[in-house]
Amino acid sequence: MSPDLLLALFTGAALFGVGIYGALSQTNLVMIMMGVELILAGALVNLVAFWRFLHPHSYAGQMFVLIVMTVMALEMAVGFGVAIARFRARGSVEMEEATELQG
Amino acid sequence: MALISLQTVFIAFFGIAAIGFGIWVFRTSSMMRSALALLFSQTALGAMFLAMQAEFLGVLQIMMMATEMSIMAIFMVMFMMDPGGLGAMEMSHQKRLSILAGVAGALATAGIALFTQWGVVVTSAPAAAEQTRALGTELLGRSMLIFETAGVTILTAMIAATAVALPTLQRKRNA
Amino acid sequence: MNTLVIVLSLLAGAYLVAVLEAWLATGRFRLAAPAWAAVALLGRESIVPRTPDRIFFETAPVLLLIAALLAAAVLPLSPSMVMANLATGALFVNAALAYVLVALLMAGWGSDSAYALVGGWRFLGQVIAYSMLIVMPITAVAMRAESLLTTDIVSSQEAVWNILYQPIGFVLFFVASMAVAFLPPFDLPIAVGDLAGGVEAEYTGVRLAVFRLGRMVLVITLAAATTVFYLGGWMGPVLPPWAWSAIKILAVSAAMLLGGYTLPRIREAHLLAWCWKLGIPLALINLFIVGVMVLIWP
Amino acid sequence: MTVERAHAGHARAQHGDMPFMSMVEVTEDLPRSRDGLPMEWVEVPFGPMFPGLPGGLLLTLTLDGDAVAKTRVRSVVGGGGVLPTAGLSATGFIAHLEAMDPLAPVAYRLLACRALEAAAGQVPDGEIRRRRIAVLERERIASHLGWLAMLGLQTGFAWLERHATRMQLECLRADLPRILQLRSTIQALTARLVRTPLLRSRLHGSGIVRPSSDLRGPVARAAGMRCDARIDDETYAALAFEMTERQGGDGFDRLHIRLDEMQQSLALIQSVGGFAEPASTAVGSASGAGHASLETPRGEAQLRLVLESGRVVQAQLDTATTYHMKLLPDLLDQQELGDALTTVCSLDLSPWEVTA
Repeated sequence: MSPDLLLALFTGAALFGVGIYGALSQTNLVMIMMGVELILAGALVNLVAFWRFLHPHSYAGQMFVLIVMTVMALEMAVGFGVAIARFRARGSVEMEEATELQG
Repeated sequence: MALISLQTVFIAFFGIAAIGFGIWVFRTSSMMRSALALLFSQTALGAMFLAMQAEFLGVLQIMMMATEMSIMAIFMVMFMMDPGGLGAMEMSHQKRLSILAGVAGALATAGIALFTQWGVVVTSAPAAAEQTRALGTELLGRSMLIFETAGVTILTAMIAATAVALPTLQRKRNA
Repeated sequence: MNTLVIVLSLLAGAYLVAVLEAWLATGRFRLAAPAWAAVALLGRESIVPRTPDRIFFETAPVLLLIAALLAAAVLPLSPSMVMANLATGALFVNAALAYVLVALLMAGWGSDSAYALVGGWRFLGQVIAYSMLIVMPITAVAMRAESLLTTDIVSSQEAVWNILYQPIGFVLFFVASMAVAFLPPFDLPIAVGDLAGGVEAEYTGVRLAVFRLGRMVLVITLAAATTVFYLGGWMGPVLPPWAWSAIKILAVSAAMLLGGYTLPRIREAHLLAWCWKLGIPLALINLFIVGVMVLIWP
Repeated sequence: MTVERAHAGHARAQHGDMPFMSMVEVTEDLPRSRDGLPMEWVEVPFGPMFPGLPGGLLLTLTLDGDAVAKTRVRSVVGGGGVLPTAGLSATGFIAHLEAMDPLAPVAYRLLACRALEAAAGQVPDGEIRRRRIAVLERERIASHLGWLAMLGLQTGFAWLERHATRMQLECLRADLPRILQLRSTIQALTARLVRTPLLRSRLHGSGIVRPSSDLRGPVARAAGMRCDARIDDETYAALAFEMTERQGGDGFDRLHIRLDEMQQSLALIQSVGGFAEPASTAVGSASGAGHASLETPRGEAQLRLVLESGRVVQAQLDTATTYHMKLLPDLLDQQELGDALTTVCSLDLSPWEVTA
């Protein structure tokens, strides 16, 4: 067992945890998106670590990282689109005030 | 482990930096600081990729996140009630639950990482130039379809997001 | 050793750029002008605005300098004179330049002044528009070299320099470089007539000196990048390679400064419109043309 | 941030222990931008010593992002409306008026002389009148060059700033042969400025004014109004003066008008062939009311005064900038900050001559 792999995976785990905390605890849409970015960042670390320490000669791993980066950019684009639309309509992107879907 | 290599030191250092900045994101009330803390967290991650000899991905991560998080910063300042963090407002809810979920998530993933049999760890990675070339071949060979799909998806998302964000015709007439 | 030589020559280049800028501004050629200006700045009291975001305010000038130096680190002055010949050199230049934006944003926010803030946000809009015009021409250059190594990029221009091989790319890159270094006519974030110094407005003394130095190094770095990517880097007859690099870099930075001297500042709306509507399509066309040319005439 | 936050929502939320602060409440009282987003507005002062704006002008812009939402404008040096009327002697009155506007001292000195002469019923010799006009036109060239230098500073056009400043200094000191040598330089400058594409795009469409009774001088003439105190003046008529005029009314037209006027002034000076500074007028102990009007570099200025046994007891001044300053709030509304400041610059205001 190499400490490098474990270190990288622990970093990923910690970022994932911090991201979950952020996404759940924040009331503002933009801050929630930051939490999601951190979760994805955790995934990125894991992917790179797996590629490097387990399969350095198979580039599908690096490819996957590129896709996740694309997803991060997508998340930003769509998230901010929604945020602007919501701010225009309600004057708020606070999730406490987004109660329209409450049963 | 008798000998701790330089690589290990670097991975640990940048990993801790990334986590530290990640936590700082939610501990400051200034929006600009949050956004830039996230940026530095991602940059530290990029540096960690470099330490793991994934040169192309590391540089790409460092480059993409700089612009991405700067854009994040402008939206943060736009959509926050108190962007400067002067009022020391509370902007979080369900704190206990979130902390629990976060810790549980981190522990679960860490546990999986610890107890899984990962198999043989490869000690050497291909040289950077070779990697870049091989990644390019991968992108334009076997994974081309996936990559093209990602490209089209991001274009669609850009158009959709712009369409959503534009003011409606009705409102334009009223203005 | 190599690193030391390159950093020193960068600083010397930055000094010459400062001399040139002072020459243009005052109309008198004085070799000692920047030195006196620097001494004056260092001797002056460094005033801090009322309630700055201290971390950002202090970090910004240093970050600007570091970003410029990092970008310079992968650019070769001669086949052996390069600090770090990264396999992803061309991409790394981009990555380092992206932090110029971060530095200006930090300075703009940290200064706690409306002028600086508007300047910082202006630069954000400007760079998002212009970063594509940096990235896409570099991509075309790397396509011809079939490598991201900066030394390979120079060797790929053995037969024909890229300025002739892809002139559209050169023009776009040159203009975008001026925008990244916020040289006139793209000096929107530090505009004197609009924002009384903008991002720089609240900086004094040592901090301003570092900020100015960072900008001068940035100009030299971008000129070096233009030289490496389009003007055949160190190539040239008779003179040793490093001399050719130096001559080309100084010529490009002089051209950048002179261009701004004879033009009024561009309007922000026009800058964004031209960049998005004209620049990006042109960059894509350039990519396409170079792609076809690489296939038929490498 | 220095942004003042004093909104009703804020105040409400700080009372008592609300579980969370409602953003809807915070944003409901915020002013809405044109694009429908409620935004914090920031009030930023420009001036009284701002590079690229006339010194003494205090412009307070309320910025919505980088667009101007509200404009307040004030002159911190102007006070011409309150002329000291407690029996100034003729010489004192002329000196006072000359010192009032350092940007156009000769024009105001001449204006004072003319009004005093009108009140005292004197008519100066024709040659003197012609030579005084030459001095006035020389000042017009210098003033327009000064304006070009300010435009250069405002738009970051370093070349223009340096050249115009140097030419202005030359022009202020020039005697007749020297000033006629300036002709080719000014022609070259005109050709170059009209050719500079970025200058055109910078000024084109900025600060469009429609013809109205509030316009004076080059601003009015750029908007297509036949508004020039010189067309009714017989001395000018004798020199075959023709008014220049353009239709667009934007910053670029104003630039054109001023460039053309410099050529025109040179031609006038050449046909007069000599300068005579307006000297102090000997009014003796005359009494009466006088009125004079004159085209200063910024537009028509009018002076009415009442003379009682050789002393000025009442005077009323009417200047172009006073009117032009009132245009600003409407003109700058929703303009981008840089464009707004260029517009202010293109009006060529002189805060010193503001009455009221």
